[in-house]
Order: sequence, then C-alpha cells, then structure tokens
Amino acid sequence: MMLKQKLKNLSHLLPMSVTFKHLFKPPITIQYPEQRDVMKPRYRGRQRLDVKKCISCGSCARACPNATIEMKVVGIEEKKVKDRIIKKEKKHPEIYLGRCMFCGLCVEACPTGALTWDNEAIELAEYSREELFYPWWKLAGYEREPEQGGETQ
Amino acid sequence: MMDSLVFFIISAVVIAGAVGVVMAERIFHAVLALALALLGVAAVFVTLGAEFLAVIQVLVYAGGVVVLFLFATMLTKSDLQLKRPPRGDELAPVSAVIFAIVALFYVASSGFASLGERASVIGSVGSVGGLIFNPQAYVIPFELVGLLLLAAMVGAIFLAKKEAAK
Amino acid sequence: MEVKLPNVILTKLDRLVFDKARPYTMWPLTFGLACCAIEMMATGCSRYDAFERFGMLFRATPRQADLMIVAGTITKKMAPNVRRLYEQMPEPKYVIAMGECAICGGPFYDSYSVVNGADEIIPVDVYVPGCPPRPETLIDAIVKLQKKIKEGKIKR
Amino acid sequence: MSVTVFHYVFLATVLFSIGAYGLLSSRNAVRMLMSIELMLNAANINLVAFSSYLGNLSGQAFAAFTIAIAAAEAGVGMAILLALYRNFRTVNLREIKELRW
Amino acid sequence: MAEEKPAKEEKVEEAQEVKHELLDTLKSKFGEKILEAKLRRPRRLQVRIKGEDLYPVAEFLKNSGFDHLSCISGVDYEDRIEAVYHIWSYPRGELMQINAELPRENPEIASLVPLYRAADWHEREAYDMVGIIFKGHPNLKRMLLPESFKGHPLRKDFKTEPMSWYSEGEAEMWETQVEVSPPEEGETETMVLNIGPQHPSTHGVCRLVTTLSGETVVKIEPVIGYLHRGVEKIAEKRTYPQFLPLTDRMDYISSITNNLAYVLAVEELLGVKVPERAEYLRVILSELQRIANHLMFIAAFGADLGAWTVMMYGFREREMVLDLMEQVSGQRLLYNFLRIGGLKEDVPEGWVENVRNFLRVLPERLADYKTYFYNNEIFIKRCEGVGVLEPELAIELGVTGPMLRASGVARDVRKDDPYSIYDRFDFEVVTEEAGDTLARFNVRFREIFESLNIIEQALNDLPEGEVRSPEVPKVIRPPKGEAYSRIESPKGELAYYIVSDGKSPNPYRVKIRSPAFCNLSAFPHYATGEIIPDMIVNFASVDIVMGEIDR
Amino acid sequence: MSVGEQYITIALFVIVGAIFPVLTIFVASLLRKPRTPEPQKYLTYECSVLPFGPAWVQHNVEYYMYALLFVIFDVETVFLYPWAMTYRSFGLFATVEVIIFIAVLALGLAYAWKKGALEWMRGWR
Amino acid sequence: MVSVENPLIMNIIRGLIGVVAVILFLSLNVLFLTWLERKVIARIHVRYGPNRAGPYGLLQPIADMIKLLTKEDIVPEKADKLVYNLAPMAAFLFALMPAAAVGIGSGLIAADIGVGVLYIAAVSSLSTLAILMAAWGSNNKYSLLGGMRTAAQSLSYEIPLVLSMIGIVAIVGSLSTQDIVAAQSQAWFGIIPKWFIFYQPLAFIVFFAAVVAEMGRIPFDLPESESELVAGFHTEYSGMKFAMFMFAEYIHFVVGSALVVTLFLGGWHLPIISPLVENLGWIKYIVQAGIFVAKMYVIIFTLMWVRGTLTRTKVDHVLSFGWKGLLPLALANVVITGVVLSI
Ligand code: SF4
Ligand code: SF4
Ligand code: SF4
Repeated sequence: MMLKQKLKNLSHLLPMSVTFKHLFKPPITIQYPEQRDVMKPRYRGRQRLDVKKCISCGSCARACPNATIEMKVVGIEEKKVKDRIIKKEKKHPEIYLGRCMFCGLCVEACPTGALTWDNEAIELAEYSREELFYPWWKLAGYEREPEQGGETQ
Repeated sequence: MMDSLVFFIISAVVIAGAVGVVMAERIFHAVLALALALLGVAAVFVTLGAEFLAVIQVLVYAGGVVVLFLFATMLTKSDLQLKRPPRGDELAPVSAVIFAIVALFYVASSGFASLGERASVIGSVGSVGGLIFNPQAYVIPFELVGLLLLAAMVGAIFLAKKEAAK
Repeated sequence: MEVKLPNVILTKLDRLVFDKARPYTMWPLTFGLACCAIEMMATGCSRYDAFERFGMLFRATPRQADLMIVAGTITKKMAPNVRRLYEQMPEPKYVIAMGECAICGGPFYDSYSVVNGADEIIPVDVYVPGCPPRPETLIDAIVKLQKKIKEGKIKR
Repeated sequence: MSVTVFHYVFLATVLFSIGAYGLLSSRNAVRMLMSIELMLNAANINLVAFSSYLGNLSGQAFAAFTIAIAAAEAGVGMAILLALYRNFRTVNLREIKELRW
Repeated sequence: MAEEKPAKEEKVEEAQEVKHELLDTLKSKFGEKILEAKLRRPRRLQVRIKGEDLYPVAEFLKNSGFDHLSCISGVDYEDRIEAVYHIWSYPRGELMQINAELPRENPEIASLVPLYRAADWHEREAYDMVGIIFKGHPNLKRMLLPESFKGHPLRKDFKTEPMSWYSEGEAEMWETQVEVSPPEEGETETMVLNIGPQHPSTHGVCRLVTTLSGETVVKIEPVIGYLHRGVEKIAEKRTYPQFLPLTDRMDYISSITNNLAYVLAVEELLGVKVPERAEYLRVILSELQRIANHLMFIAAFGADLGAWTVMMYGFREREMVLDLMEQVSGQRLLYNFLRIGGLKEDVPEGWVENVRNFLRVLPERLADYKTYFYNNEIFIKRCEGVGVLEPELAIELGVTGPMLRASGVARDVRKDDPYSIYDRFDFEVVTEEAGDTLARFNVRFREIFESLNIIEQALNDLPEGEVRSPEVPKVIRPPKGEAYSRIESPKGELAYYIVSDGKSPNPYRVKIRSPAFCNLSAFPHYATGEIIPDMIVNFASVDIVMGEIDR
Repeated sequence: MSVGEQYITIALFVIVGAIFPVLTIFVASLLRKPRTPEPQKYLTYECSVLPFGPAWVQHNVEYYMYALLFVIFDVETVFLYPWAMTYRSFGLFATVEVIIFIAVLALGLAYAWKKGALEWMRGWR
Repeated sequence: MVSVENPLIMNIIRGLIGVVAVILFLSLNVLFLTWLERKVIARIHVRYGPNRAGPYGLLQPIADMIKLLTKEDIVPEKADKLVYNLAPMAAFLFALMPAAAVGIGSGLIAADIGVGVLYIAAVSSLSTLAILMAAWGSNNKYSLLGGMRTAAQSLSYEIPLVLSMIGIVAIVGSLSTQDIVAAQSQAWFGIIPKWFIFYQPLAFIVFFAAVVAEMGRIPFDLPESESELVAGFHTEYSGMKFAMFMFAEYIHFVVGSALVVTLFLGGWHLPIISPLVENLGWIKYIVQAGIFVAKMYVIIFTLMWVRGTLTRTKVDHVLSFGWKGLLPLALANVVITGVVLSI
C-alpha cells in the first residue's frame, strides 16, 4: 500500500519528463525574415493581374463581397466584330488591399483567368493606409503606371 | 561621538514613526509609520547589543504584527471612515502630555546616567536562549507563553471565525 | 522630481541610445479582439515564435505594454475601451493595426456597429493587410515597425 | 558625549508618551491598538537598555516574552475589532458607544 | 439530409399530406388556433400560429417531449413580424418550428422563460435585434447593443448609416455601464470585479461582471456585444455566395463547420444534391476542423492554467491541421472553401496522403498530452469537481456539444439528426459522467480520437468524381421558403436559419444559432459559489468564441 | 570582527538599498520627455472599462486568519531557535521542554484546522 | 591596502565594498537570469526565444532595462501616492537585504552576522509589507486581490521555511551561513558529500517548496496569476517602478536558490575539488564562488524547468498545502531532529 502510494506519487513527475524530452528537441521555429516556409501553391497572398487576359468584364468587382474592387478605365479598346468596329472602354480592376478579405471570390469569378493569386506575396505591411491601395498596374507587376498615350489611337 | 550620532538618528526615526502613528490621516499610513518605528526600535536593540531581540522584533513585529494591522485595516475599511485624527476630547491628550512632562522630569532627575558605560553583554540567540531554557531560569514563563499563544489563537479564531460559521 | 533634461539632449539620447534598444523590447499588450487574435497567438507560438525572438513579452496590463496590436474588429461598443487602453499605456507606445478590420472595418465595413479602422480612434504606425494576416505578414509588420523606430520616425 | 542608559530611557519615555497620547486621543480602534504597541515597545527599550547596561540578560529574555505576548495581544485585539466591525460596521469606538451603550 | 431531396418541390407538397400523429393531436387540440401545420421534411415539423397562442402551444409541446429550445429568431416581414421558435425533442428526434405571427406595430409575445430557461438570452437578443417584446421576461434589456441605442437593426426599415466616423458623442452612447446594485445590509459586503473585455482569460472581448463576496463569486453577469459586427444585417446586403466568407468569421476557430451549416441551409432551400466526393471531403474537413478546434481549446485551457507549454504544444499540433487546410484552401484560418453545392475545388494531389500521415502522427503526439495531463496532480486538482453542471440543468439551459456530453447526456447532432453523410460512419458519442471541468476537458480530448476515426473511415471510402454540383445556378436565387440546418460544430449545435423571399439573390433573413452563445448563457447559472480561480478554469472549459456569440 | 562592525554593513545595506531605487527612478524621470497628456491615462485600470465601485472594500476574514496564525507561529519559531542553539547545554530537558511547547501549539493548529480556519471560504455565506 | 587608521572608516569602506559587490553580483545574475529563463522556457517550447538583440539575444536584458528606464511613469490619479511610490522601493530594499548574509565563498560574504539565517528569514518576511503597500497604494481591485493573496501566500510559507532551518541550526550550533557551509565540508569516503540534504531530507523538501512559494514562481505564482488578476499587485505599475518589482522578484529568485545551496547542498564545497584548492590563495575564492554559482544555477534551472512544466495552483490549494502539508511536516522535522540529537 505504502509502496503503491509512493509509486503513484512518483508518476506526478512524468509531466516533467515530457518537458525535459522537449528541451532537447531542435526548435521547430521558422525564423521568418531569414528563413522562409515554402508557400503552399494555393496560398492567397495577393491578387495578380494578367493585363493581356483581362477582358474588362467586371465580374471580379461584382463578385467581391466587400466592394473592394474598382474598375478603372485605362483606355478605349476597338474591336472588330463582323466588320463593325465596336469601341469599348478598357477597364482593369484595382484593389484596395486594406479591405480585401482574401476570400478568393474575385479570382474564382474571373472568366479568363486574368486575375490569379500571387502565393509569394507576404510582405504586405505598410506604414499608411494609402499604400495599401493597389492600382491595376501594381497588380499587374509594373513598377509604375504605364503611359496611356500609346494605347489609345 | 559616532555612537551618539547613530543613536540620535535612530531615535529620530523611532519618534518620527511614532508621531506618524498618532498623527497620520490615513490609518494605512499610520500602520506604515508603525512599521518604521518598530524597525527603528530593532535598530535600537542592535545598538544595545541585543541581536536576538532585534531580529525577533523584525520577524514578529515588523513582519507579523504590522501585517496583521494592515490586514485589519483593509478588512475593516477603517481607512475610509476616519480621515483625520479626532480632536474632540481634549482632556485625554492633555493628560498624556502632562504625563510625558512629569515622566521626563523624573527620568532627567533620576540617577540612571550614573550607570555609565554599557556592559559588553551580547544578547545573541544562544545567550538569551541559554536563559530561557535554563532549568533554573525562565522555563515556566516560557511554557506559559506557549499556553498564552494557544489561548490567543483559539480566542482569536473563535472571534473571527464566527462570521464564516453563520 | 520635476527636473527635466532639456529636450535637445533627450532627443539626441533617443536617437543614439534608446531608439537602438526599444525595437527589441516592444512588449505587446495581451489584447485580442477577434479572429486575427488567433493568428496573433499562432504567431507567438513555437512555429513562428515571432514575439519572443524579437524580445517581445505579452503583458496583460497596459501599464507595462509598449505595443498594441489591434487584432480584430473594433466595434463601436469596444471602441471607447480600445481608446482607453491605448491611453493607459505609458509612452512611447506603438500601434499595429492587424487585419483589414483594424485597417478599415474589413468585411464589416458597412455595418452599423463597426468602427471603420483603428486609426479613427488611435494613431496607427503600421498596417498589416490580410484577413487574417499570415504570421509572416505580422512578423513583417514588426520588422517594419522596428525599422521605423530605429530611424526615429515615430513622432508623437 | 557617549550614549548612556539615560538616553535610552528618555527615548522610551517619549515613545511611551506618544503612545499614551495616541491611545487617549484616538477614536479609531486600530490606531488605539497601534498606540498600545508603541507603549509596549517603549517598555521593551527600557528592559533591554537596563539589561544591557547592567550586564544581565534577564531583561532581554523578558523583552522576548513581552514581544511574544504583544503579538498575541495584537492578534486577539484585532479579532475583537473584526467582531465589532461585523456588528457595527465601524471601528470608531465612540460611534459604537453611541450605538449600543 | 442533403442527398434525400432531389425534387424538393413535390416533396413539400407530399409532406403536407403525410400524417404525423403529433401534428394531428396539435390540430385537434388547438383547432383553429393552428394556422398551418406540416411536415417539411423528415424530422422537421412546422406549425404556424398567432402570437397570443404561443404559450399554450409551447407548453403542450414541452409536455410532449420537445425539451431543447434550440433557437428563437425574429423575422421582420414588413407586414408582420414573426417570432420563430425551433424546438428540438431529444426523445423524439424531431425539430419543431413554430412561426408565431405578430403585428408589426406592437410585437408582444409571451416569454417562454418559465418553460425553457434557455429562452432567456434568445429572447433578449430577439428584443434587441428585432424589437419583439417578450412579456414576462425577467430581464428584458438589450444585450448586444448599448441600452441607449435607437432602433432595432434587423427591422427592414432600419437604416444603417454609411460608415459614420467615430465621434465623441457616439462614444458616450456606446459606452455601456453595468449598474451595480449596492450591497444588501447585513450581508457581507460585496465587491464588483470586472473581468474583461480586455483580459487574458476571457478568450476575446467578453466581459464578466462578477460580484464577489470575499473571493467567492456570488453573481456573474456576462456582458457581451463587444464583438457585435452586425453580420445578420450584412447578410441581407450580400448575395448568397458573397455571404459565405462572412460565415467563416463567426466561429473563427472552426470556420469549415460554419461554412457547412450555411451551405447546408442554402442547399436545402435550393434543393440541390451535393456530389458524393464533396460530401466525403466535407466530412473530412469538418472533422479536421474539430481536431483543430479541440487542440486550440487544450492550448487555451493550458494558458488559462498558467501552463504556457501546453499552449505552445497545442498550437504546434494545430499547425499540422492548418497546413492541411492551407493546402486545400490556401488560407490558414478562414478558408472559405465550401461552396453552395459542393466545394470550391478538388483537394490537391497528395493531400489524402498527407492526411493519412497526419492520422498517424497526431496520436503519437497526443500520447505526450496524456502523460502530461493525467499525471499532473495540480491540473487534475484544479479541474476536478469544479463547475459541475447537472445533466437536467444542462438540457434545460440549452447547453449543447461537449459541454452537454460532459454532463453525461449522449446527444450529438451527428447521431440524432444526421446531416451530410454522417449516418454512414461508425463512431462513438463521447460522454463523461462527472459534468465538471475535467469531464469537459476529457470529452474534448477523447473527441479528437473519435474524429481521427471518422476521418480514417471517410478516407477509406472516398469516391472519385465531381466536387461541385452542376445543378447550382449561376445566380443563386432560391425559391421562397425557410431552412434550418443543424450541425454539430465542435462547440455544440450550430444552426443557420435562412429565409428566402424567392425574389432577390440576397437572403431575406439569416439567423445564426451559435452554440457558444447558449453555452455562455448557461454559465452564470452554474458557476456561482466558486472562487475566482475556479471560475476562470470553469469559464475556459466552456470554450467560447466571441465572434460566434456576438455575431 | 565584532558584532557592531557587521551591523555597520547591514546599515549600509539599508541605506544603499533605499537610495538605489530612488536614484534610478530619479534618473529615469530625467530621461523622460514631457509627454502628451491624455485624459484617460490616469484612470484606474479596470480591464479597459471605466472604473466603477470602490476598490478599497472589505475582504474575507480568511486573510486575517492566515495573518493571525502566522504571527502566532512566528513567535513559536522565534523560541525554537534559541533552543536549537542551546540544547547542547541543557540536553534532553530543553528538548522535552520544547516538545511540550510545540505540542501546545500543535494543539492550536489542530483547533484551527478543525474550526476550518485553514480552509479557504467555500460556498458563500 | 590604503592604511586608514580609523577602524570605523575601514569598516564603512569594507561594508560599502560588500554592498556594491552584492548589488553587482545580484544585478548581473538577474540580468542573465531574465535572459536564461526566456531561453530555457523557449527551448522547452521547442522554439528559440530571444535572439535578435545581440548574439543569442544576450543583450536582451540590457535593451529591456533601457526601455523600462525611459518609459513613462504613470501614477493613477486615484492612487494613494505616497504608498504607491514607496512600494517599489520597499520591495527592492527588502529583497536586497537578505543578500547581505548569504556568502558565496568562505569569507566572501558581506556581513557575517551572528543571527545569520534568522536575519534572512526576518528581513525577507518584510517583503510582504512591500506587496501590501503596492496592492493598497494602487487603489485597483486586481492589485488589491492579488496583493492580499500574495501576502497570504508568503505569510503561509514563511513559517515552514523558518521551521525547516531549525534542524540544520541545531546540528551546526550556529546561525551563521558561513558556519553552516563549513559544517558540510566533509565527505564520506572522500566522494559522497556530507551535505545536509542527506541529513535532513524532510527539511529539504519543506524548505524547497517553501522557498519556491516565497519566490512566487510556478506552481505557486499567484502573485502574477495573469489569467485571473491581470498582473496581480503590480498591475498599475509602469516603467522603472515596475522594473523595481521585477528586479526584486528575481533577487528573491537568486537569493532563494543561493539559500538552498548554502543550507542543503554544501555551499561552495564539492568533494574532490574543494580540498584541492584549499591552499591556493585567491584561486580558492574563485573556485569556491564558481562552485557555488554553478550549484545555484542547477537549482535555478530546475525551477525554470518546473515553470516550463507545471500549471498554476489555486489560492486555496496553495494555502492549505502550506498550513496542512508543510507546517506539520516542518514541526515533525523539528521534533525528530530534537529527539535524535539529544538522545
Ligand atoms: S479576395 Fe474577396 S474581398 Fe478580396 S478583392 Fe477578391 S473578392 Fe474582394
Ligand atoms: S480581371 Fe477577370 S473578372 Fe476582372 S475584369 Fe478582368 S477579366 Fe473580368
Ligand atoms: S481582419 Fe478578418 S480575420 Fe481579422 S478580425 Fe477582421 S474579419 Fe477577422
């Protein structure tokens, strides 16, 4: 009885063994700014726009629950449909990342696959709200807004 | 020279503490002043070579009784009821002052000063203990203290615990 | 103790010494509002260990905290409390607005009970987009905040 | 000037007087108990001072007993106080007097 | 059940024909008072009455076995207001929906608190949100919004101001102060201690106003609404698919289950059938989510007990689940992966293997937990016998989920009212007898193993095929109707009550019955008389999530 | 070294120990820039809500019980130390004496135990 | 040495050197400890812990100090200003004072007073005062509740702590820490040290538990039970005043571990090594200090490990463990020791 009691009391030390075991395990920490986890292919970092594929349909803006996407008119596009020339406004989505909840509905709604996810974008923090606004050219990966003159005829 | 300087500093601390006890507006401050006075008394004991007493003064008084007082202050909210020392009954303080003057005159006129230099007895733990546990000395008071403590404990628990019981 | 060193010296000292030390000891307030708080906790846990590595310790009382990570939706009911907590923190103090709710109300931007962004009630130093931001993104914000402090760009 | 027993007795007297003043003038029972502690301490200073100057440790032994008893006294005193407070919601002895007697 | 209703329209008509003895007795007993009584689908009954007849009907129902008041919602149909009661019967295994019609001008109805104590908070919420006045309610005050708030947000004519800036005057309005009653004479004095909204152990922005006598808690008054984001109102402004990501943000610790409950309700409205593979994946995902939730619970519980190590380990294990989730959905916390009529897309290649791997690794890790917790005397001592919730009381207070099962009531929506394809799996409903904090911990801990078991079965049977039903139209505009989908979320019974008006692509009304809301409402009833540390662990064992409570 | 000299060190400890924090706090106050006053900064912290009700309120007597027992047993230990130092000179007699003393106080402990003075208040009233 | 005739001045200088040395020793250890603690706990959590400030994050404590030094110091307007401001100073003072009587080598002690361990016990019991002052002075509910608990806890563990030392005092016949360590210098067969942990195992258990409780560390960390009472008695303190409390807490930690080593683990004695360096002049002191500090860190590490493992106890369990568990044990130990010694 006494012995049993004693052994039972000793079992209270087992939690200590659990932590002791962990003391010698290598840390699992990913030291982020230096090391970097492999991003999952489906990770929704931030939207990326392929300007060539975008057909200015606006589906993305309509799908967005947050009204985050605005369509910016970037020029006039002329198309030949059955020997008639249709003038159409060329619009690209612009996203205010500060309100985007990364739900992915816009990308899902895009019929041409112009809008995709950039799964490497994680350094998104900014010092001001304004910098979180991503105009279409930023989404498309340009350094700055391209000249518009060339596109309008 | 040094001796008297130390003595006067310590006395000043003790008296300041004591005055604080009586005059402090908040009881909590008064208790802290009491702690100061008691620690000062411990220092007085040290200057008198009563090591053991100094240490129990700190242990029992400053560490124990003062905490008791602090708890009591908190438990009875006495701080929130009385902000200033009352000045109502003038007779009492006057009599205290009169007593002080008389006593001081008596002390001053007495011949204590003739005792002269301090004998070099050290009230260390061992030496005082030697007296307490000496079968020829204070065994009976010692055991009586034990009984008294028991009585105090029982009484105090009885008094304080009543509430919880009801 | 009303003596104060002249401001010039203080500013110099700030630039030379203190702003070198402060970035490494931004103690955040244990303060989570909504979903982002869960990611904030995850950021602090073993996988990312973002806070301890940067010398940050969670403190439960604002009196001992330097950094407020607004992690989640600030509702109008909570807004006065957030403001109070912020004010109760001793200076210098920093604020990270984590998640889109804290940036501008996020998915609830058109709700009747949500404050549209933490910067409507308290000054914000760094904005972290994401819903919730990945731990990496939050760490990035911390690094950026450190940079801001080191460069002495925090006014206030 | 060297410190003589007179100094100690003087200190003790002052302390005792302050304690007496506090005891008599105070209405708050906690403060009264504290004043009593002061007076007991004054007595202890005397005991120790004489024991030390006379070279006899009995005084110190008795001071130790005094401290013990004072502690017990404080404990019981506080307990009474708590009981009073429970019944009267105050520790102001004068108020209590008016309430009951 | 989703796969049972390919042709919904006819079925509803059929159902009206079907004789149901309870409905018959109801009809014969109350006669004219029952405006309509029908069997909507198996296990779903519905009666429609006038508001003033509610109490006798409810009393009758309670006596005939409908013991669990699941939800009370208010719906504003511009010409009338309906108070909708969903009452589940544990013995019969049926859900009764009572639509009580009220005039819009003076929506007064008898309070059901005397019958069902669970009704307390539901009624307060309905009063707050829709403005239904419950006569006889003991404490009919606003709960999510401050007392000085004007209007009832879920009335159709409530205008939401577009993004008003925060101004000082408003601050005063939103600042809620709880009135503290002065201590009664003669009693020991009490102190009001405020725990939360910013407090490490309230798991979010919940506020507990506790009245202490000494250190004993004599009264707890949860003050909620600090995370009230007006989701139910937002739902009316979003289309059906657009609302889906917002459901993630309800119970943000287990968002898949929220998605699931929502899509189940919409699918019921639409009458679409979900492909087999999608059903299996849904089950796998929700069980993974359950594991994540319970690991999170263990972690937070450890943190509340001062054992940060447990928190770290819990989160470490949870990261494995998050990784799996991220692989399929691309997000770590709020996945938005389910879609009406299936899933967003198929799981990526190799994912199934990863899950199998996870199934192997997790039990090894959990063995450590077992050693850790069950040999830790301090842990056991702190939890044992703390916050005992009696089974009868639990049912009466509308407690569900692990909390209920910890009190020894083996009730699980997955078994009682199987949704999706849960009836195909063989699993045990984990119960504990004690009903204390330790039992609640145990239930959750053991449920992890049950979930692993279910996942394993589902993986073995996982069919190939489509994951998204082609029947779902592009613009979702369900026919007029109502749907109430109950599922067993990790925290308890989660239900979405959706009303469609048949015209617009937006839901007419979405009401969320969140388990944590009801579990929290029960908390003050059994937690008094404990000292603060006990109350804290007890509170932690409720496993609340404020997003779901305040919505 | 004699006793007095050692106590000088103790006195220095007291002095330095008292001055050190004052000094550092003073230096710290020098290093602080004048800050923006914010209206709610000096409010009592109360989990972020406005503070309400007095903080200085009555607590339960349990605390007093512990303080009381502490004082009593403190006195006891104070008498045990002299014994530990002197039992050599008086031998068994002193030990018996002390055991009686301990027994008497253990009796008190037992009483307190039985009376529930050592119990934390469980269940109110 | 400078020959100053006046012995008093010499004493004062010697004392000052002692004070400064003790403060330095404590400060260094405290700074190192805050770092070490975070690292050890982090490793238990399988993560890295601070590693940004300086190599391995070693500058972390310095950065913390600088930050706390320049933090704003908020005095809540409802606080009892006098008490509020005095409390951190008192906490520091009462934490520092016991260190005077703990030595880390023979002769390496600030003040070898005759009442030694009793002095340590007496002064450390004063910390309760500082805590109560902080609790009361803040005028904050959490502080008050936390302070009351902390006070009750340290009161409860004070008694077993003091009682458990009696056995050793009786064996040694002296209260001085120097004498106590000297009494443990021998070894059986030259290998097994005659430490008091082997003579007084019961006392060791009681003392260890009590000292952990006095330090207020997990599992007895009610003072900082942040999941209940935010930050306990120092909820309202910020900046340097808060730093004082933390400093005091870690000093308790160091001194407590040092006491355990002194009383039960043979102080600066280690079989085999100690006899070797006995006559080596100043090297002896360094080795002794080294042994002492090493032993101290073993204790410290154990406590950190415990902290990384266990959960927090509840206030009623803590108190009843003290009164119903440790106190009777300590009393029994005294009686047993007394009987054994005098027969
Ligand atoms: S991810 Fe969602 S919220 Fe963001 S832009 Fe796309 S649709 Fe809008
Ligand atoms: S990004 Fe896609 S959806 Fe948006 S406008 Fe371009 S093509 Fe249309
Ligand atoms: S930003 Fe997204 S994740 Fe963060 S609180 Fe808001 S809704 Fe939740």
